Amino acid sequence: MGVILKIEDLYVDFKTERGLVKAIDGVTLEVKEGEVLALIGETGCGKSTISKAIMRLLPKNATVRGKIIYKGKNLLELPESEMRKIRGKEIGMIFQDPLTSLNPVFTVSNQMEEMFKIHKLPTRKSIFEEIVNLLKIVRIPDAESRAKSYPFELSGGMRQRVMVAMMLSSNPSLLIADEPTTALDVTIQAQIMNLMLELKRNFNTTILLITHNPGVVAEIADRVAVMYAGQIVEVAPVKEVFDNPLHPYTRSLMRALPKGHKTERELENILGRVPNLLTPPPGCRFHPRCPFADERCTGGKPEIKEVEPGHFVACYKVGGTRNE
Amino acid sequence: MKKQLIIRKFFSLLLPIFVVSVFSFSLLHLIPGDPARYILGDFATPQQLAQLRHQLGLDRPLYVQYISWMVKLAHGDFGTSLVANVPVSELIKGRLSFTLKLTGTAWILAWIFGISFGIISATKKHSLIDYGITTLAVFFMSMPYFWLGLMLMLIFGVKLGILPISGPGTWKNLILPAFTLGLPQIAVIARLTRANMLDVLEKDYITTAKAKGLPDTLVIYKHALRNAMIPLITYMFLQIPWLFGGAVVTETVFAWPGMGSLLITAIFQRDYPVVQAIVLIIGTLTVIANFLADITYTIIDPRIRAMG
Amino acid sequence: MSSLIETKNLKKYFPVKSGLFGSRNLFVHAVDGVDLEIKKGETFGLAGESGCGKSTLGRLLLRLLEPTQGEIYFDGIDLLSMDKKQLRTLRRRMGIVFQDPKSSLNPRMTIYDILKRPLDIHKLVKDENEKRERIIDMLEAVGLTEEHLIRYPHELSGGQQQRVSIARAIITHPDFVLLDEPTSALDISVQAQILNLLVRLQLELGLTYLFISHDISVLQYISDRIGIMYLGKIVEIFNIKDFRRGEIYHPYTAYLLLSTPALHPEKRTSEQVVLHGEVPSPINPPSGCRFHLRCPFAGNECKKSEPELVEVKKNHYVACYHPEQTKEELRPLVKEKLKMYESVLP
Amino acid sequence: MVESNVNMKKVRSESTWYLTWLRFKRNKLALVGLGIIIVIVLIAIFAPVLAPYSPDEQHLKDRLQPPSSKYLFGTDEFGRDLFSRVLYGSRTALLVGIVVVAISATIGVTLGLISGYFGGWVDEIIMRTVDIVWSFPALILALAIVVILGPGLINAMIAIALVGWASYARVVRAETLSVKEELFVEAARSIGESDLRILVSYIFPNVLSSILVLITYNIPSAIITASSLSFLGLGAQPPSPDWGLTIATARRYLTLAPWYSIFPGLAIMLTVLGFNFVGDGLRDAVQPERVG
Repeated sequence: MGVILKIEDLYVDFKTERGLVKAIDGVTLEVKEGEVLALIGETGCGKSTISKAIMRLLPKNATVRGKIIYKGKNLLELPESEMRKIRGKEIGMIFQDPLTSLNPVFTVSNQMEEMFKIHKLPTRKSIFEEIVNLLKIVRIPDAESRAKSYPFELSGGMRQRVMVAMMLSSNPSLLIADEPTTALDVTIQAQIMNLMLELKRNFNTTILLITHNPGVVAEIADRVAVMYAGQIVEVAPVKEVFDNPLHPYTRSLMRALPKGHKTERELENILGRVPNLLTPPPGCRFHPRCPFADERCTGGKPEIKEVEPGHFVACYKVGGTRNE
Repeated sequence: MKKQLIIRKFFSLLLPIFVVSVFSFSLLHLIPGDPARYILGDFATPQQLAQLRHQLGLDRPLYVQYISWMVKLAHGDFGTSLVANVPVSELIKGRLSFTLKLTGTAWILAWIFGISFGIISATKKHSLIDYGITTLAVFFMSMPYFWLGLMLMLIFGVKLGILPISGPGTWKNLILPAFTLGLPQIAVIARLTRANMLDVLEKDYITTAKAKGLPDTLVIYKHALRNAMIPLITYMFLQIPWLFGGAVVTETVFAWPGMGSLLITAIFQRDYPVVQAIVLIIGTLTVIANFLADITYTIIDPRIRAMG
Repeated sequence: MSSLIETKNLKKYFPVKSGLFGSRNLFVHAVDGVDLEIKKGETFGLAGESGCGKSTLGRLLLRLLEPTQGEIYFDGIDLLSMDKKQLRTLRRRMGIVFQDPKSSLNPRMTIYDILKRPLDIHKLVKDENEKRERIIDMLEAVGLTEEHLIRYPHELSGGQQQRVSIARAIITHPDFVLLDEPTSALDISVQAQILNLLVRLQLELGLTYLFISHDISVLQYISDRIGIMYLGKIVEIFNIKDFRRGEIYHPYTAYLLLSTPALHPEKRTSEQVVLHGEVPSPINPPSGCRFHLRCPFAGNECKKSEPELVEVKKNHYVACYHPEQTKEELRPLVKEKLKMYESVLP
Repeated sequence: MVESNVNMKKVRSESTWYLTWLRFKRNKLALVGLGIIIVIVLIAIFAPVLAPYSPDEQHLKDRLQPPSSKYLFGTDEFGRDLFSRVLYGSRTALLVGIVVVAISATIGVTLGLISGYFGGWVDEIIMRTVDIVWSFPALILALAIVVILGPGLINAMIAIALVGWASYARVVRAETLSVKEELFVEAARSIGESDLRILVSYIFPNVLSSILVLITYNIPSAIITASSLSFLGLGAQPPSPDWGLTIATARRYLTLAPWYSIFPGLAIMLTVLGFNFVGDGLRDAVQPERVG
């Protein structure tokens, strides 16, 4: 499998009223062709910032350093006009809140039509028929009349299907799904996740899934990258992350899942709280909450290293130094 | 848009119009003491007083007076001016076109310049042009019409001598009053447009539009502007009665023979039928503007349209 | 165990307003005939998807909303017969914790003032120093410190705000606490802290919980009994042991569990068992069994009449005409899925 | 676990008001506006000390003199010192602002809170009235009320206040409706708070910031309307040094003595500008999510 997207040493800072927020701190990550890579982390860890950085949709107060290489091109160096041809056409994106991510004053078909016109997509029949066809692919019942609806006339699940259909129209190589099911009920969530797996199977779409929910990761991810406070701490195949997490943070997270019953076990408590990224801790950003931390962890940021085949960890306490 | 909704809204018109009519009607009766004596002064004879009372219908019960007043109104009879001794409707007819010319021009100026400046300001957020427009806007909003009018007069009439400074006449006479009335409104609309645009540009669906690869022009002029305009449409109508308010002062400053200057003259001459009529007209206009704002808002926003 | 809360045929309809003169006699059937019993000292879990009426039901139990019809008994007291003043006095014995920690706390009050109000209203402590001590004790009990007393809510993290909410709910030593999705807005690690805290407080103070959640995984951890709601009705009530064994009789319960994201990649939801369609509108609920439009087992009788909630085995209630079919066709899948809660810890 | 000094103890707790002030402070125009207001308040208080002449003192030899070192802003047709008169005029302007705000805010806030919190037919009646009063052109409504009450500054102020309450009622009602939906209000009921207490301690403090913003916008608009009434001859009466009234007279000498119109007008504009700048700053500071 080839690498479709490679993020190298990415830094993102936000200038805010209170100072510089060091949101992304040297992230390196590969997305392989045809896989579902899940980027998981808690609120404010920077996972959505990465997705917006890839699309170059960060607000103006952000400064970005590093490389984002998509099919050999560094997206961060492309002129805006070239970047526009990548957005929507090469890389599609769907968002958390299907309620607000569609324009309320235009019909579904009007909003989908734009994709065909802007990217000059080939149509076998009329654009409208292509749209109806796409809506059918994402299993929207009564597609003709739904195409003429306004977003508020659709349920949350239907809106998210519309978003998927819209991004599907250009058959993108990479789909970034930013918390696509967080706002949905579990039965609808299951439907949307199945839809995404179908896309992957039928169109060979690569999916970068951004989520805070380990359950969603377990459902559809092939590989997982775990983020904490702007750094990637562990990358591994999905089964490894659940059965053999090597980073102390990942392990605590897995032990915090509500498995078992209260009468059988207490859930894992990660002490303290997520650091303030205005003044992040030096070195490994997890060290203030880590039960294994020592002086080395405060000194310098641990490199991310392959400790087992396909299993990468950024921690001084595992892999090469495991014997300590 | 459902018919029932329009009908229901139409009925919601009647109540405020009733309130407005009662208010204008009672103008005469709320004056402390005897309105007839108030109008004629201390040296009026009892006969004169009785005659005026009869002429105004003051010798009948209030509700009868109100009903007969309304019946006359329905026939286009606004009563007779106490000073000019001609029907009020004729007096107003001569003045109305001047006021409409003035407010209409100001309204058009306000929207053309207001929206344009607002969009420029929003798209060039935090640039020099943006700061220029927003600061200037606050300045114009901080000037009373009468002083702004005088200053324009002073600059363009007296110092530069390129525009006539008062009275009716050619279209040139309209320029200064129209700008006096229009400039603060341009400022208000520019600020509203800017604020709405900035609000909308933060929305998720704008990010979606950008993520689809749409060029900025399409994102701004299609996706953002359409949404930003929705609250502004309401203002388009609400602003009309406010322009009539501003016209009162502007007309007085420029000796523009409209309804506003008529109102002021009538107040000083205690010509109550005229005052009543003008307050009633502007009140009704306010209610209608409110109604139209409501209806357009309902038509333009698909979400509300469907709720019906 | 005796019951702390009991309801009979509880209903709440919200009028749908539209336009100016807007009563068109349309109602949202938020809660539509619920008989429920919560026993002293237990944690009753209430599950369901958004709009099923679970939050409305919770608020009805505390009479924060006035029911359209039905009866509510709190520790034997007829709650609906109480006047405003009596009700306010009774509020000492009940607490509530909401989903959104930020919105639950008055942004203009310090934590000290927030916690002091319940004590003042119910005149529990007279002496100011004693009051302060009780508040500090309470803060420490929920894992905060004296240092937080002078803080404003926005200075705390979501998890800390939720701890303050919990402290406010239990500072009057109530009997009953309504937990309305208390961890849904929190990250997994914070959720774990809050769940541990709630379990500990219940043991120490002998509290009774109604824990409302859309997340079966959380409920299966914390509840002693679980009720499943669908479109304003409770469709199944069972104890956690039955659930553990996979003894589920209502198809909706089974599908809810099967749709729940797996907590382990080997227990992924199979595509065949995804529940199709969406929840119908509560303004015009379907006739007969409300689930019949989405139910694979629905027959004619399901369309015609609504099944009653009946006891299929001891302490296990189901409102379904086809409990045996669920048992035969879905139970193997359910049992397989349930293993995700048992996986060995890493 | 390694000790780290990342989460250092903050010394003071930050109330939402304090945060609002921090955000307000960053807005330079707002600070300029605040400066202007402070200067004008000081001028109004210390007018007798600052003014070189009494405002009514006539220098009949020096009629309609242009600005000079003797008469900073020149003189009027009675030879009165315009500089002194403009200084004294600030008193009328501020008085108008304070009186109008006191009356309209009291009426409007009370009605808005009641309307929003209790709803029902009370709400319906109040809001229908508000709709009409609010959209009626303020000056014309004030004119009509002055017709009833008779001309004069006090009556003008009452008239403006009777017009101005509607915007408070509108905003406070809308805010009350949204604050009422916040969970902390439900939480307050769940611990047994009474309706009155909820209104006073939970809703009002959270609506207060919007009221403050309204007040800072209401003062300048009241000043403008009052000066317009005075300009039309229906507000302050001679020999008051009111700015609007002064301009009404000055208008006759526009070509002859332009300074006579310019300075009182500048005084109005600066005062109004000051409040508008503060209003904008305050609005952005209390609703940080809407900063443009």
